[in-house]
Amino acid sequence: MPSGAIFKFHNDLDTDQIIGSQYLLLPDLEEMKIYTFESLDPDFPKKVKAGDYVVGEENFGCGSSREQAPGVLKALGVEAVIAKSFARIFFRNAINIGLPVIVCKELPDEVNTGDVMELSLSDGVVRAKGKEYACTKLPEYMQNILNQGGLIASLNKED
Amino acid sequence: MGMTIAEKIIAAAAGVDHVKPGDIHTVNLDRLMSNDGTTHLTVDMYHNKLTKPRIADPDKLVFIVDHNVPADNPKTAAAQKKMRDFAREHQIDFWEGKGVCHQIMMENYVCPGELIFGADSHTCTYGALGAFGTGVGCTDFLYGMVTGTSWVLVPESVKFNLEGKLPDGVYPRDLMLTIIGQIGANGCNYQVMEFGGEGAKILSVNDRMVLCNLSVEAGAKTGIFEADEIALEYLEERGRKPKAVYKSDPDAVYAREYTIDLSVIEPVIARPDFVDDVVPAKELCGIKIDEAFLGSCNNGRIEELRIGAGIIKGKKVADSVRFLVVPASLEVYKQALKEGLIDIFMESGAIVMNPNCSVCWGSCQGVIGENEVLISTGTRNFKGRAGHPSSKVYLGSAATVTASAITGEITLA
Amino acid sequence: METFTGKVWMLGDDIDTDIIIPTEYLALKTIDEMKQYGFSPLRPELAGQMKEGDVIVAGKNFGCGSSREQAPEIIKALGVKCVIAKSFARIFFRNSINNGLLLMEQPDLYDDMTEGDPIKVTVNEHVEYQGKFYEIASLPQNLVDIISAGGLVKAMRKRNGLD
Amino acid sequence: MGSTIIEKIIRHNIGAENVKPGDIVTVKADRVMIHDIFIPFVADKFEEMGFKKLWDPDKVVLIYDHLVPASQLDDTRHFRIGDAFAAKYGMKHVHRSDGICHQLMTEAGYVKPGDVVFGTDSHTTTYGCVGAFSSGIGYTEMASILGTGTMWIKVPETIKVVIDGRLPDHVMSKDIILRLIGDLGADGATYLALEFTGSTVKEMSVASRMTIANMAVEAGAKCALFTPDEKTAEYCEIQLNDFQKSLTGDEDAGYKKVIRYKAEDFVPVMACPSQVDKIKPVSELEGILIDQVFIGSCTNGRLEDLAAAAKVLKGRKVADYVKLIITPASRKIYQEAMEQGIMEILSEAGAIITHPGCGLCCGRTGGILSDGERVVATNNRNFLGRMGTSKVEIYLASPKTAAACAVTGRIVSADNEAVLEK
Repeated sequence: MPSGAIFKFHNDLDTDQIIGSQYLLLPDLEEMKIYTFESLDPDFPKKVKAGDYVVGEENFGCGSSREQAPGVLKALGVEAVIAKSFARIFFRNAINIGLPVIVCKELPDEVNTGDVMELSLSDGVVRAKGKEYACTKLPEYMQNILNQGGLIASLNKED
Repeated sequence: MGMTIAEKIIAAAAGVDHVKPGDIHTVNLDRLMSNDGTTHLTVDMYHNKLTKPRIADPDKLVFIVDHNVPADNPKTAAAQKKMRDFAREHQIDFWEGKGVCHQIMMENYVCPGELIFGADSHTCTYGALGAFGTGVGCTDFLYGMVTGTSWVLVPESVKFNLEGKLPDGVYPRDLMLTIIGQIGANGCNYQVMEFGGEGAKILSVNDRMVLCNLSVEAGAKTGIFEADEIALEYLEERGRKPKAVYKSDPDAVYAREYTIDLSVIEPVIARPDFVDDVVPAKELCGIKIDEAFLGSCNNGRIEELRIGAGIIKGKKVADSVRFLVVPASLEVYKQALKEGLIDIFMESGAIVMNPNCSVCWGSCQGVIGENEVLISTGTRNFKGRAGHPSSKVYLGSAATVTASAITGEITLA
Repeated sequence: METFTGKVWMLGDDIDTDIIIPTEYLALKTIDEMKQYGFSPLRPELAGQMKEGDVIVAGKNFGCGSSREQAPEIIKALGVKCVIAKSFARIFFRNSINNGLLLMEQPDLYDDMTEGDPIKVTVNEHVEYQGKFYEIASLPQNLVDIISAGGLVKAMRKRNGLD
Repeated sequence: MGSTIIEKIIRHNIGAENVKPGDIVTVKADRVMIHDIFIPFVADKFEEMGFKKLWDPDKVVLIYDHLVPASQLDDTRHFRIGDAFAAKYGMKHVHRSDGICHQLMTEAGYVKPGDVVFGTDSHTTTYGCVGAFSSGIGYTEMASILGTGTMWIKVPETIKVVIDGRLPDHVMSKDIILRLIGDLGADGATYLALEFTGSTVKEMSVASRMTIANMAVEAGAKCALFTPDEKTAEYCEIQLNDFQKSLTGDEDAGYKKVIRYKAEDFVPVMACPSQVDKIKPVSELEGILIDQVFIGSCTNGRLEDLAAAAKVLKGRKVADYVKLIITPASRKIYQEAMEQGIMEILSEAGAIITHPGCGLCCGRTGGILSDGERVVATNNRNFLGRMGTSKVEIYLASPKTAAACAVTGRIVSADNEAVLEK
């Protein structure tokens, strides 16, 4: 995967910060995505480009099960989300919609917004600032869903 | 080797004799619930993304409009209409404006031993009746709706042995916030919080709902109690029978065990902006508030309305405060009407709204403005959760919230 | 008497103030933030097309409905120099005077006009369109006083010795 | 020559022997009302005008009702500005969640028969139900009154509406005013006063008169007036003084027009999308499918309206996939409805009961709809986009008709027992 810019976020980054409640009933993700991270960085939707990365700390995506949270990140072209640990529902939702979520213990402490990184999903490695960081491999079942582009894609293949 | 309640429910749903943490199984789902937070996306995916759109079993599905009721703008109304039309077309049970989804599920559907997926993170509430309820996104929900099944990573269980009794003026909400404060927002990430011990046996179904409902705030996949006589009595009153009553085996394996002495728990408050930033309530007395909220699927039942009414009877809400009282369901509202509680709140100057999620989820009703402060019995206090990004939300018990509404600042009942 | 020409926008009968500015935008902080939503229920694109010095010609009962004063303020903020209608609703008429938005009652002009044409207006006397003159009803003296003071606010400031 | 009620009120207010239509006079305000949406604008203009104090703080009433409870981020700014203004200028009458402004102004005793009252809301005409001259104005006008206590007005001509006889029992006063607006047209009473009299009016409760006075503005009227009687005295909890007793239209007064109706001729009607004067009998609209019913507003959110709805809904349920939203007009009404068991009946039927306030009527929240949806509502306006997008169809009706529609999920008249029983 080509390199992309990093947008760094803090510990326990809850899904209300990713997309606020009052936008959830908009008709689709295209209309919602312009409000991504509004409470933390209102310009994020303008700054982020396809291929960029979101990096979190512990417990990224905690709180509400709103699938619009990984949804808007994917709609904005975010390549993958890397964090020390993920909240369960966000992690599962991201995989279900085909947005790679990578557990990597060391990277978050070494990088900040604006740095550049490169992710190679196949060999489970992240490269940034001249260093390589090992990523925890996904359970094979989940990797399978991700490779097929998400749960629905895999369902359609089964049909 | 023995299994916990959660493992037994998953094993039954997977049609196998035994499961252990870390396994991944395909399971049959007993029920699926979706509300107006995401169903419009599910319906769109159903029509636009599936090669073969179909519904495995409409009788397993429940659609509930509870988040933005009554609707606050045309786009909300359009999303709800899409959901309503889909339910009508496929003959799916449909509730609108009758209350918060989890309260309606507990009052009308959940049975011990069931495996239930809900497109809402507080689906973990159903553990109060010995069921395995967990929150999923709308893609998971769609997969479950179409196939009737899903994949599950078997979670480890963490045992919370509750001993003794809560002192007067201390409520299950104080207990659960204290636990979350100690173990942290991802203390039980991917794990099940199983509540047991002598102290658990005397808790009512309402108390158990308060604990299980907040288990997701500690990252848990779900919270669960054994379905004992108290649970079965609650079920009988509603003409329902359990699917299966499971007990954890004596030799079941737990990732960790905690023993909690209920008698030392004191009133606590979770400070903005994190649910696990919990301090004794007395440390925050005096903080000015603009709004107080008594409601939500965590703390909006008849028990909490009785506590609030008892405190505010004969008193007035402070002029500087908007005190929002929102019964968790129409059934709770009718009971509160009979007991004269609604009249007490009306007389005190409170704002009594129709049963729904209200300001707990921060949209459509009771939204707070720039730099305003809310004390709430809702489930979350994240940054901007109740409105403006600069606003602050404190989480406290029904007693603390009501006492604060009277004085206009954080006050202990 | 002041004279000017302006391009005309046509609106029909009973244009109520909910159409001029829907309720949901009333709580916006300033008129400038609101004006883009002017006439949105009826002609969403209209506000964006209006230019400084344009004129609105309308049918009967223009401005009926709610007493929201944002209605005349928005029309003025969109650059409209004056509104000529067969008749005006009472509160709108009064609010317009108070904000210095010129209104003129003229029963026939609307039926002869087509949108986009220019017209020549001589304040408080007549309107000229394609060579034909249309009489304008003159305003009572107390209203002329408020308009000449530049609206009620300025009239009050003068009364309180501020201007 | 005799005088109309409005002439009597104005001449008493300015202390003149007599006044005639067309005169421009300056009246003193006995009371003024500002609500939450406009208080920020009133406050700005008041201070921009350079006033340092209110002419009489006791005569100013501030009521929060359009934005209660708040539904958008910026709403509570209006409450904070209102509270600050009231504190700064020593105002005592502030109602923060007690109900709709036009219900509270008479219910809470601020307006008495013969008073001259202005409010920053077009439906201020409502207080004519107790024989007060009350009219809606803009916020700049209000700011100047707050400083001077006075306002110039042109004495209006009057149309006299005489209604005699007994109303059929499924017809409410809402059907009368809708019919009148249909006959007069949306601008039929512009710049005019409407005087209501006749045996039917005498029999009416003050609440029913309030519905009529409330919607007079929808025909363009400057004000509506009812002669104060013993019902008014009881409602206002006062003894009528001589001046108040004198407020009848003299036989030989100069009326622009007199309109007569026989009460028996009235039938349940509806105002059809999207003009208030587009009136049709309910019988001609039966069968039209609807998505929602709204019972509330300062037009029809009172106790007798909730009771009428409860009578239809007793022992019945709201139709599937249809929402019935009920918003009582005031806290006092909500409590009285509880005492009379009305709230039990309404909640049993499955109604969504919200807190007293403007609710859906003002179009901010409270049940907004989207393209293609239809609503039967008991409020006073069905303009384009008033309750959602411009493709939402709003039918205005009486509470009894609205309740019947909620049971069947389609337009139906309340006396159509056959359909209601099914």
